[in-house]
Amino acid sequence: MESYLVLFLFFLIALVVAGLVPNINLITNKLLKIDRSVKEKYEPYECGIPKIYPLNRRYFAFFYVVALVFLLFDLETVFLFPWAVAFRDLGILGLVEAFIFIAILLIGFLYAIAKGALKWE
Amino acid sequence: MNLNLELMLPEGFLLISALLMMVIDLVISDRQKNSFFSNLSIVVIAITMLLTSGTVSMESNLAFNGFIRKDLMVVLSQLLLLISGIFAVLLSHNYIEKFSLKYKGEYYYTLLFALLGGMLLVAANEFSTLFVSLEVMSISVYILVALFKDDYRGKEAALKYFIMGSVGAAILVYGFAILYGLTGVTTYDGVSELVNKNGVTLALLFSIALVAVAFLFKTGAVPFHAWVPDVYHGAPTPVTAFMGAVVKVASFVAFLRLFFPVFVSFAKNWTPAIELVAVVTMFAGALLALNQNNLKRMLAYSAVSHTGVILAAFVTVPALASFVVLFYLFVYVFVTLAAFGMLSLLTTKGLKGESAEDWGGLYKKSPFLALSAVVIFMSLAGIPPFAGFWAKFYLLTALLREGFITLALAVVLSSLMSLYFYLNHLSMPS
Amino acid sequence: MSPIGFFILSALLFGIGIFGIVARRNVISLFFSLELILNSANVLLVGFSKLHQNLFGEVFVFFVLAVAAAEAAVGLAIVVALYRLTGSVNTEDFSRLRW
Amino acid sequence: MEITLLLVLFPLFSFLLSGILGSMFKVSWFVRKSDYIGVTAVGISLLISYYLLFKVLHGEVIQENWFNWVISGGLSASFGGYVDSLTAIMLVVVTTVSFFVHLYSVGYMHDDPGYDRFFAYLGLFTFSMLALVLSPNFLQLFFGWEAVGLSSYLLIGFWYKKKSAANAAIKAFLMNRVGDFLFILGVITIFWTFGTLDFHQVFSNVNTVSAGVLSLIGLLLLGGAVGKSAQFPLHTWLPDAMEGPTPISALIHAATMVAAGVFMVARCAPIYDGGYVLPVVGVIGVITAFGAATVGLTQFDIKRILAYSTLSQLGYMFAALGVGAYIYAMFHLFTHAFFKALLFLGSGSVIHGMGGEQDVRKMGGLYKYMKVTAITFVIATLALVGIPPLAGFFSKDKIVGATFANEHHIFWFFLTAGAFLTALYMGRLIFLVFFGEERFDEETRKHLHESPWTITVPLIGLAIPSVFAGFLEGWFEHFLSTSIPNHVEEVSHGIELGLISLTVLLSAGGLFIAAYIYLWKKISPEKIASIFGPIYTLVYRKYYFDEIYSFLFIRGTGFGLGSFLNFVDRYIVDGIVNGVASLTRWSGEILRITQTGVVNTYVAYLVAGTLIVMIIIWLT
Repeated sequence: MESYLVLFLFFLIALVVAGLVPNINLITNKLLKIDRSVKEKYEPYECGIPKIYPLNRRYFAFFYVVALVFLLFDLETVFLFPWAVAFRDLGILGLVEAFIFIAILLIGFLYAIAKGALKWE
Repeated sequence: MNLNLELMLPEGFLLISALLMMVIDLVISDRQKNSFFSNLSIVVIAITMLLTSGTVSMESNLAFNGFIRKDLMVVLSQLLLLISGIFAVLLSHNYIEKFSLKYKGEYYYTLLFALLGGMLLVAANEFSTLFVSLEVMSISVYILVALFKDDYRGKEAALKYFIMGSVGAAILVYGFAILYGLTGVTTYDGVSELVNKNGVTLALLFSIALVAVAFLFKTGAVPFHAWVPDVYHGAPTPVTAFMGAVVKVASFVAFLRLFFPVFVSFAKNWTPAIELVAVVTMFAGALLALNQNNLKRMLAYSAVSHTGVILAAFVTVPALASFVVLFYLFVYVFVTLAAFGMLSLLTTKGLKGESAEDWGGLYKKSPFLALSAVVIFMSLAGIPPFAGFWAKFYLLTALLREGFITLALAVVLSSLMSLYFYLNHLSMPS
Repeated sequence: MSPIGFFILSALLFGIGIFGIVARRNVISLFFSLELILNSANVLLVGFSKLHQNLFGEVFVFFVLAVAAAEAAVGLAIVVALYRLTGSVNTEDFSRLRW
Repeated sequence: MEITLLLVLFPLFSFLLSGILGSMFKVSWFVRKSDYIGVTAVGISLLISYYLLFKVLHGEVIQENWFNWVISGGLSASFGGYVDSLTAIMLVVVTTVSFFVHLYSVGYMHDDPGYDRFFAYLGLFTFSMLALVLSPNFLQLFFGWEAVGLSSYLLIGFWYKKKSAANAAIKAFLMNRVGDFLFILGVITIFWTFGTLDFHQVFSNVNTVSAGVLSLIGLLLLGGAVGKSAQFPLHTWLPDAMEGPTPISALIHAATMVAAGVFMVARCAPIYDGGYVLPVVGVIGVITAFGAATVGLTQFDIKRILAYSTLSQLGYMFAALGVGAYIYAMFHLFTHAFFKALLFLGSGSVIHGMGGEQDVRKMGGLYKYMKVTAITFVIATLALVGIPPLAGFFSKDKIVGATFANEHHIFWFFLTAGAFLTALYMGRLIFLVFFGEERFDEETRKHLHESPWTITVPLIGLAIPSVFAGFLEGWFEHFLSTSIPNHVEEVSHGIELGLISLTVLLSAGGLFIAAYIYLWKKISPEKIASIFGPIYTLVYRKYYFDEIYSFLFIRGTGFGLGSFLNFVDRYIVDGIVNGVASLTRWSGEILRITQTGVVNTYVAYLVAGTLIVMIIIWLT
């Protein structure tokens, strides 16, 4: 197992670089930066086209909700895959467990619907 | 296949009733939700406590093919968790009445899920079980912290807690991955057996370090403590009480149960690190608390320094350590709940007792609160004859018996320092 | 086969993830980095699972994936809420609780 | 049920009852009735303690075990009652004074809103003091030690609305903590050396331990005693403690709690005889005795004068301990408890009559108005000054004689001078307060009256022992010799007589001079003050102790951020907590800056910490 040594060297180097370099950068930035923070700097386009509407306007949050719901339910199906593979060996017990799992998912699904997460308005 | 499902009765009941609460939440009208759900969850927790105390047994039993282990320590800590859960629910009720919360049902069953995660966490006997239950608890707590609407502080706290917590979890998984690589199994028993067979290797030390860091982070030890004050401060006070009690107890017990069965034979390798962290934590917490004007933050820092004190017990031999730590936690949990409960009581009474000035002549406003404040702070500071003293006393005697005299001195000194700011808050003239 | 490739890959992923978390100020990229770290652990698990010829590692990976999804959901929800409150996704703007 | 447990349970019962019913929940039928409970409970304890004294007189040594607090780790902490002659005497003193103070408080605190709270605290204090005195092992001693500290904190801060009271309370509590910190270090060291905390086992194994260790233990314990008994350099809290109600000053800060230090040292006599610490005790005692007496000369607040005289008398006791005359120290404690409590209660009666006025310059000629108070007060004064045949004469002369007999001539000189000063300031006090022309205004004179019987009866009750307690001396010495040693060389009667007459003459002279200045106004005190000029101001400012401390420590941060050892050192050596706090606040501020609210920084800490932990684990 000592062949892992190289792994840990990598790991340590990665940690050192990751943990310390950015801080050094930040500190040096804080110290050295010349503060010319004018309004334009924070515009989406620093030059040219002035923006038409404020970026932080009320936006359509529905997409986010759908994305979250999809993410969750999509990933939960990952648990059905191994069960499907080993279906015969697991037998009836596996079936029951799978259905319990589905039922729990179903409750979540009902919840999502009832909260109107999927109602397209 | 031996899944002793009857051992899992309490957890199963808690899970099912929480799920049912999800469904009920959809049909019930919003008006009576708060009181209904608070009463319901108290009943549920009470029944769970009954079932849990039903599983008490002197020898340790395995369930789910050894993925879950239940012995006396586990059951005791589970009961402790449930009791603190009840207190948290009681605190939450008034708080929610005062600051209107849109998602009442969600609040309560998320709290139950967090409890479930804690119960599984202390009972876990296998890596993935530990990880999943830890995450169940943590994610539920993130939600609880962020749940109140238009409450910026809560959201910011939740974000910080979330990011830090995920990093901690990732580090934990990485450590587990290396351990799995070393042994090829993931149950504590298998791992400890194989690890002891292979003896100490660099990879092993490495994984121990990673796992230890993850738990030190969860328990809020310096230098992994940075999230504690912000999150405790930002969260709604009942949630803070819940975190201070449940999350801390669960993490500490899981820490004990992972390190003492599995890594005890390499104690001489990891105790120095724990020792150092413990001492640093005690003093850093006390020093940071000195300048706090905000009582909630002050309590958070004092929680940090208490973590250090508890960690100090980890260097003693297993039996003693688990006894001392459990006793300390028993005392500490109730004092913490009382302290934060007092805060939320003040806030719900509109006295908004967070900043120290609000404490001037609290005696006039409500003598009972003032007296209990005296008792609580004295107990936190560990002044006899209050409970906190006896917890510290056990710890000190344990340390002395094992010959860690410097650690004992550190504990005494740090509690001496902490005394100062407790008294400062007590004696604010009106 | 030599598992060393897995290890190097996971170590690099881990390092990149940590770097991202420490260096980036945009919350969304913080989430990317979090996923990177978790997945570095996954890579390691899968590699060891292949090495040991048993499935514990891969099962663990399933759990890690599910948990990661849940975390991502909660985290995104928190960020959306914060964005609604402040109109910013910069961590430096979320530093009112301090000292 | 064990009799000793009964003895301590009654005050506890009174505390709980009046605390919960009266103070916390304000049960209507109970409020303002705590006095019955309190007085009865302490009365019963009084009877029990006399019964115990009686039993001990018949040569019994009562040892009872209440319950065991089992502790993992070879140490079983048992709580119990151990009564030998030393304990019996202390019990009698505590319960007697406490009883009279309870009775007195009925009249004195009558119009106070916190009436029930007051009696609750009194009960708590009596309970913890009795527990302390009865303790058969160091654990219970420490327990009682902390508990009396706590209740004294509560009682000094009784009028919590006064900022000065609150600050005085904190000051007292924290300075006590400094002492207690040393004390528990001592207890830990004892457990470390002997493996037990039980008095008998410790004292019987003393000769198996090297004198160096014993000296260390002695020093640490002495730290506790110095804190509790307000000896130099931790003395500054006692005068401030006079912010508390007067009965408290009488009970806690004159008679019982501050004597706990003396009691503890006497109890640990074997340890101190084994080590080299005794001279230190003596020096501390003498410094306090003389310095406090000089300060007492210059104060104007009646209670502060008495506070400084208490300091100086405690100094006498410590000096006696220092020369190894444990019994004489205890004897002085015994007599002093009575007449000093009497003095405080009398002053309380005066303040009561004057309507809260405490400045002696605004009094005078009170003899006409409050006869009983005046007479008892004068008796107590004579007793304190040591005019034969009153109590103080015997005890004090014994101490002075002992210092001479054991060839500590410097001690002897300063203590004799101290006796003279004592006479001077006490004479000044009584002549300013009770005699001479009246310096108070009309409307004060109108409501100026003798206090009710609940106040005067305790005065009379305490006056009797102040007069006669001295005659017990021979019996006392014989009685205590069963429990504690007394190392005093024999000196020829001629010398003894000479010494006694010298001290008596000095004391009488002091009184006479006081009368000469303050009664017959032959010399104006201002002139004397101007003659002594700078010295006077030095003394009047109490040797600038508070100023020095505040300078050292409020600006102490100027010395830069002390390392942690340095911090401990300061904490122990001169425990002015404000200063240390300001020191630590500084480092706290430094640490606080690291708490930037930005989460990335936190993760960076996490990573750095991970690296550190890894490297430590790697290296070990």
